[in-house]
Amino acid sequence: MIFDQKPKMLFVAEKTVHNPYFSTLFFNAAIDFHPGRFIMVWIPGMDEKPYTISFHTPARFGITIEAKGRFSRRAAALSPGDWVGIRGPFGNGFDIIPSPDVAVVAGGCGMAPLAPLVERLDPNLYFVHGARTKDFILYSQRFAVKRHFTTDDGSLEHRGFVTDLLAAEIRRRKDQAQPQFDMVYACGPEMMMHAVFTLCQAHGIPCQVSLERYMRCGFGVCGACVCSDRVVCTDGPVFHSDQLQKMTDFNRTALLKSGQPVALSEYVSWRCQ
Amino acid sequence: MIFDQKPKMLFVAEKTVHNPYFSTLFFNAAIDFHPGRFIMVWIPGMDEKPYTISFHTPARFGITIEAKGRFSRRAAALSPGDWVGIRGPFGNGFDIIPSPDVAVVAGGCGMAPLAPLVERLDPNLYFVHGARTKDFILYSQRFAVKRHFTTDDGSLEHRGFVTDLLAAEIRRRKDQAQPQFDMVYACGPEMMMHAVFTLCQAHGIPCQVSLERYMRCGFGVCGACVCSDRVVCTDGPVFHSDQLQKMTDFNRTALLKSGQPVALSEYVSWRCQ
Amino acid sequence: MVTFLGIELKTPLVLASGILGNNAGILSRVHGAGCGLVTMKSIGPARRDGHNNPTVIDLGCGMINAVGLPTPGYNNMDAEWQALSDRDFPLNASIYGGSVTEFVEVARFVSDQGPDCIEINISCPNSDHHGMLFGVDEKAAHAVTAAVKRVIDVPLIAKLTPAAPDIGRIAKACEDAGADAICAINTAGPGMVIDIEAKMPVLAFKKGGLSGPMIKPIAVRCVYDIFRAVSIPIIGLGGVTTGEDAVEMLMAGATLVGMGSAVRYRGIQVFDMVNQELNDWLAAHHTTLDNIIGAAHPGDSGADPENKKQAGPDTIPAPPGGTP
Amino acid sequence: MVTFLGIELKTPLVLASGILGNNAGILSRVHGAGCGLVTMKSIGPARRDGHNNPTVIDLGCGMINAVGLPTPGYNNMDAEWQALSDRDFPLNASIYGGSVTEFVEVARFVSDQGPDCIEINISCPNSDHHGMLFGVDEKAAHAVTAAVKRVIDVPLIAKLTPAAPDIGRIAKACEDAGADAICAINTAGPGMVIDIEAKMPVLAFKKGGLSGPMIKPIAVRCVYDIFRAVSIPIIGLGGVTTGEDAVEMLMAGATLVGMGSAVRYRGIQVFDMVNQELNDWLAAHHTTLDNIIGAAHPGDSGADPENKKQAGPDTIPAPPGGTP
Ligand SMILES: Cc1cc2nc3c(=O)[nH]c(=O)nc-3n(C[C@H](O)[C@H](O)[C@H](O)COP(=O)(O)OP(=O)(O)OC[C@H]3O[C@@H](n4cnc5c(N)ncnc54)[C@H](O)[C@@H]3O)c2cc1C
Ligand SMILES: Cc1cc2nc3c(=O)[nH]c(=O)nc-3n(C[C@H](O)[C@H](O)[C@H](O)COP(=O)(O)OP(=O)(O)OC[C@H]3O[C@@H](n4cnc5c(N)ncnc54)[C@H](O)[C@@H]3O)c2cc1C
Ligand SMILES: Cc1cc2nc3c(=O)[nH]c(=O)nc-3n(C[C@H](O)[C@H](O)[C@H](O)COP(=O)(O)O)c2cc1C
Ligand SMILES: Cc1cc2nc3c(=O)[nH]c(=O)nc-3n(C[C@H](O)[C@H](O)[C@H](O)COP(=O)(O)O)c2cc1C
Ligand code: FES
Ligand code: FES
Repeated sequence: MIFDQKPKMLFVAEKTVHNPYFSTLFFNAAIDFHPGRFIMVWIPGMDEKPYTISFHTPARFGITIEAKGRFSRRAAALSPGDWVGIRGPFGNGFDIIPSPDVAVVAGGCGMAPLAPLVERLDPNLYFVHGARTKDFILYSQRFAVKRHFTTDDGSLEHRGFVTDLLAAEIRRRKDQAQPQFDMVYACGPEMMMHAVFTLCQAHGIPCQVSLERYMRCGFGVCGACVCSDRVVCTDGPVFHSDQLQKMTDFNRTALLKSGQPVALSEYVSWRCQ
Repeated sequence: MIFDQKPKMLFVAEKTVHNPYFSTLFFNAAIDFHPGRFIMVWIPGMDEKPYTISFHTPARFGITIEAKGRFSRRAAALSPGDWVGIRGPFGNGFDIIPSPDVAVVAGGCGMAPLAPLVERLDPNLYFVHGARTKDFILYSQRFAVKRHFTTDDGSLEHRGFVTDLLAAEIRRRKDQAQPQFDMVYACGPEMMMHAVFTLCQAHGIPCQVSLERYMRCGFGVCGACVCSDRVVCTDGPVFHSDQLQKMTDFNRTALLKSGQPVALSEYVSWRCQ
Repeated sequence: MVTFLGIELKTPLVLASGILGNNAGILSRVHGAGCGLVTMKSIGPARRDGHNNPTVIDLGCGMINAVGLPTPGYNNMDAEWQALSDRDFPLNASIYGGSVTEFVEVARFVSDQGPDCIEINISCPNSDHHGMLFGVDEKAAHAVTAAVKRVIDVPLIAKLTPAAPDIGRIAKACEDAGADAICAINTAGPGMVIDIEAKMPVLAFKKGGLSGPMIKPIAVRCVYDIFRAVSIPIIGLGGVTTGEDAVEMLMAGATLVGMGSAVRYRGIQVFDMVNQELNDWLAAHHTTLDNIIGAAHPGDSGADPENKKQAGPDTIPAPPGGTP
Repeated sequence: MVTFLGIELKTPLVLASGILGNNAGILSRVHGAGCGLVTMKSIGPARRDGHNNPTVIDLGCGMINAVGLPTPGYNNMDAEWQALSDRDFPLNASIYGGSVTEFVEVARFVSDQGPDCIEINISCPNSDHHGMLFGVDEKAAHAVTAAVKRVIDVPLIAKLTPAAPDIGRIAKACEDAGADAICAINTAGPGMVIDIEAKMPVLAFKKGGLSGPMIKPIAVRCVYDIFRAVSIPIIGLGGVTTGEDAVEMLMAGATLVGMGSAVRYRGIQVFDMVNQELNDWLAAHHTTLDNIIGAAHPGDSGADPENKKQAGPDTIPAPPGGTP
């Protein structure tokens, strides 16, 4: 069992290289899991960063890393037998609504926290996944449920945004007088999540999104991760639309490592494109 | 529930003045009791000393104090409503042998730890209580079982030592081919306990006695209470004859507050005369 | 309601600097959760990222941190100052510098932003004196306090480190230099935690300051010493997580009680909880906050007892029958 | 078997001074329970009762004590010296004094009693210097070490206090003055625990030193600093209770590992237990004690790496499959 106190060193038990951009590292240890929760991953001598738990069984869990920056490239290059320090899990995770009328909207590696959620939701959910190109699609074999794809370049299924498909499906349900979504779950670039949020708000549909901010402690003390009056590591990372509504920093402001608040665009795309 | 960490302030719930020498203070609190265990009693601004638990029910316990020195006079003078700090319980306590063939030998206020023991032993036990005079007899109404008295001045029953009666009873059992004692329990002045120990050894009877040494921590760290290689607060205060046999300091040496080892006679009679 | 340096506070509780206080929104929320005075994360002279992670690690009975004083820099937070100017809660602005000149520069600017008081974090290394902490040296503590006092319009709180060989003397030096209150303590130690599998200190900065329950005895001792050395009020801080801990701090001599790490153990609502527990305790003991301040001191304690509200030996009746 | 200052020890574990070590019987028993080197309770120049109780209080994650250096006085323990002269275990005699003269007086006598080594407890107040601890001042630490070294025939260990502003420099001063080893740390703090019902500090002496698990991060940091400052071996002490704690101390730079408060938490048998756990860990990691000493230090660490046995970066293989 790993804990949210000092890191526990675990070796990479297995590694799946999904494609040149995404890899999953597996660890053989029990962890108190709920979809959406995350761990802090320490590469001794380098740094420590938060990663969502993207796979979970009683004695094993995995994290999926998009190799993009200094740390994530090094993490993604780890091999079975290599050691990292892990503490966690942290955060709240998603509220699971037992209804067939839910949607899951994943952008890029925003798929990571959503994948174990999908596995716990009703199999009749509506599931969209957006990616830059078909090469960025994660977990192509993972799900028993149908997944709709959108790509920036049209290399797989719909060319355009995830919100295009979500909006169409919401409209279809309305038009055909079918039950509307009870909940929409989204993770991906904050701009995308904001678009999902705005769309849902317009139709009176509740949604939950998983936010990202620079993190230090992971347990609600240091304040590095604040977003308006919310503490992303403990109040989140998953937020309901009724909270998002009051969070003026959502899709607008984030703190740099120095604590300086900057426009989200300047804060850049940390995890997902 | 009181604990062996920092003192818990409790008020004296009730007080029994047995006679000018002995008083019992009762406290309404649960404590993890076994006959022979003791607590540390703190009078804020004054000092803290060990006292045996002499009465116990699930929500109440009592200590019996012989008013003799600065601290014990002050403690014995406390009234219901007065506050003291208590931590504990500490120590091992007596091994209870479920046999009618056991003896209990109390000297003076050595009765305190033995009284709750007697209440848990077979009612057919052999029970001797020695005191200076009949005025020093403790708990005159307490026991359903027969108690034999010895007094220094003959003011009650036998004039002489507890060991006189114990020796006679051991001899009687031998002579009449009755079962010999399976265990002798003793508490009182160390010289008396040593006499009991010697007598028992001579007849091959095991015994248990409760020792007293100057104490600080109560939990086996400070070393104030060592007696040969035994730590009285944690290995004891109750010791079996097979251990006593190896403890050359028994009835010979004790450490003063300074840690200086002195002859037991110099160490004086702390608790019992 | 408590009045502290002329500021009306709804509770005697203070948010410690460096805990959450990174934006106006969270400061307001902490105030809403029962905290009388909220303190901003210490603001320095120029943008600084602080150390790489790991920077904050929980150890069970407390935590260790080496965040490394990250700061946007005082002149790089216009939007924040703007947001705070509309606030409806009392604000304590914590500042630091590496030299007296830097302290003065930051203090002057920050004072103009209208906080209710300014706290100088003199637990940081003093570049004028070979990196020794300002807070371990009486002369340095006096110099920085006096210099800052000269350029600000709001009350000044000096925040001390338990690393001082005699914290009472440091406090006295600050008082003499014009400090209006003392805040004690900053983190203790420093300490180090080595991961034996990684064969490496866990914190990227290797060493870090200790906070939380395990430092409470050190904090209580410091507050006790300071109370005897000065007559200005004290914010007692370090390891407090319950109402009983708050009572202990008050009895040691604190006028207000700060909390930081407690947020880890009981959430942001710890302020409401501790406030409730404190009030319950006071009610059960038929006493008041003012009456217990410094109550653990024998006889005449502080340097100037007239200036302090202190319990006489008989003002606290015996505790109620609840406990035994 | 470990060799330390020429003394053969059956395990690398040391009994801390002031823990149990009040007579030959218990010292022998602790040795029998797996302790390589047993230390006597610090012996002073003249009989001293120490403070009234409460003197030692457990706080859950450690303890606080103000025993007050009770001692029979070195020349008042003939029977004890007699009993110890027949011993079959290595003995460390801890001594203290209030001045250099007193230290020398005690040391000279104690050295004649034939301990295997002498530890000077320089964490006590120095009457020559206004009560400041010997151990916080480089000059005082040097003076007392040099003076004691001159009058004793056995190796000299200097025991340091974490209250030193820069413990590495104190250690270096002791090394320069002839100390053969360093022991670190004495208790941390001081701290204070107030009972809020009694409105009083719990310890009769009010303040006390902290020991046990909660001070381990401070002890590890001190040992780490000392390892970089000196080339004599270090007894690492403070908060160790498990084999993993011992490994942490060794990696910080300790050659031997001391335990005191651990006896409270796991009994006298803690020495055998920790020794077993340490050996199991070493075996599982296919390494040796010598290889892990100082292993947490990057590259070239100590002042004189030649004199130290230190793990190269590759000597410790990845931990075994047990953990994950
Ligand atoms: C709750 C949570 C869960 C996460 N889960 C995952 C996950 O499952 N998979 C995953 O791949 N990632 C995840 N991340 C993101 C992850 O923690 C890293 O941020 C990511 O891997 C990039 O790190 P890096 O060091 O490689 O990139 P960096 O080198 O740090 O840079 C990546 C981008 O972020 C920018 N950046 C870096 N540091 C800062 C800074 N201090 N301030 C502003 N911008 C900065 C860079 O400019 C760059 O564009 C998660 C983050 C959070 C908060
Ligand atoms: C495990 C244990 C259980 C106990 N249970 C009880 C109990 O149930 N009831 C009870 O009445 N007592 C009990 N005692 C004894 C009790 O702790 C006190 O020692 C006793 O009450 C006397 O304390 P005092 O301060 O009143 O006496 P003191 O004023 O301390 O003196 C009593 C006698 O002890 C001598 N003395 C005092 N201090 C020292 C010292 N440092 N070194 C040597 N001699 C000294 C004095 O000279 C005097 O003759 C127990 C002790 C132990 C260790
Ligand atoms: C993560 C963290 C960051 C901190 N940052 C600061 C800071 O910037 N300025 C400061 O004066 N104190 C800082 N401190 C110290 C706290 O304000 C406080 O003095 C200390 O943590 C003791 O209080 P506590 O035990 O209630 O946490 C920080 C503490 C922690 C745990
Ligand atoms: C009750 C007690 C008494 C102590 N007495 C002494 C002493 O006489 N001399 C000394 O050098 N250290 C003394 N110490 C300090 C210990 O030797 C040790 O340095 C400290 O407790 C830290 O180790 P630990 O955490 O393993 O207990 C004492 C500690 C305790 C708890
Ligand atoms: S990461 Fe520290 S509060 Fe969220
Ligand atoms: S009283 Fe401390 S060891 Fe027994």
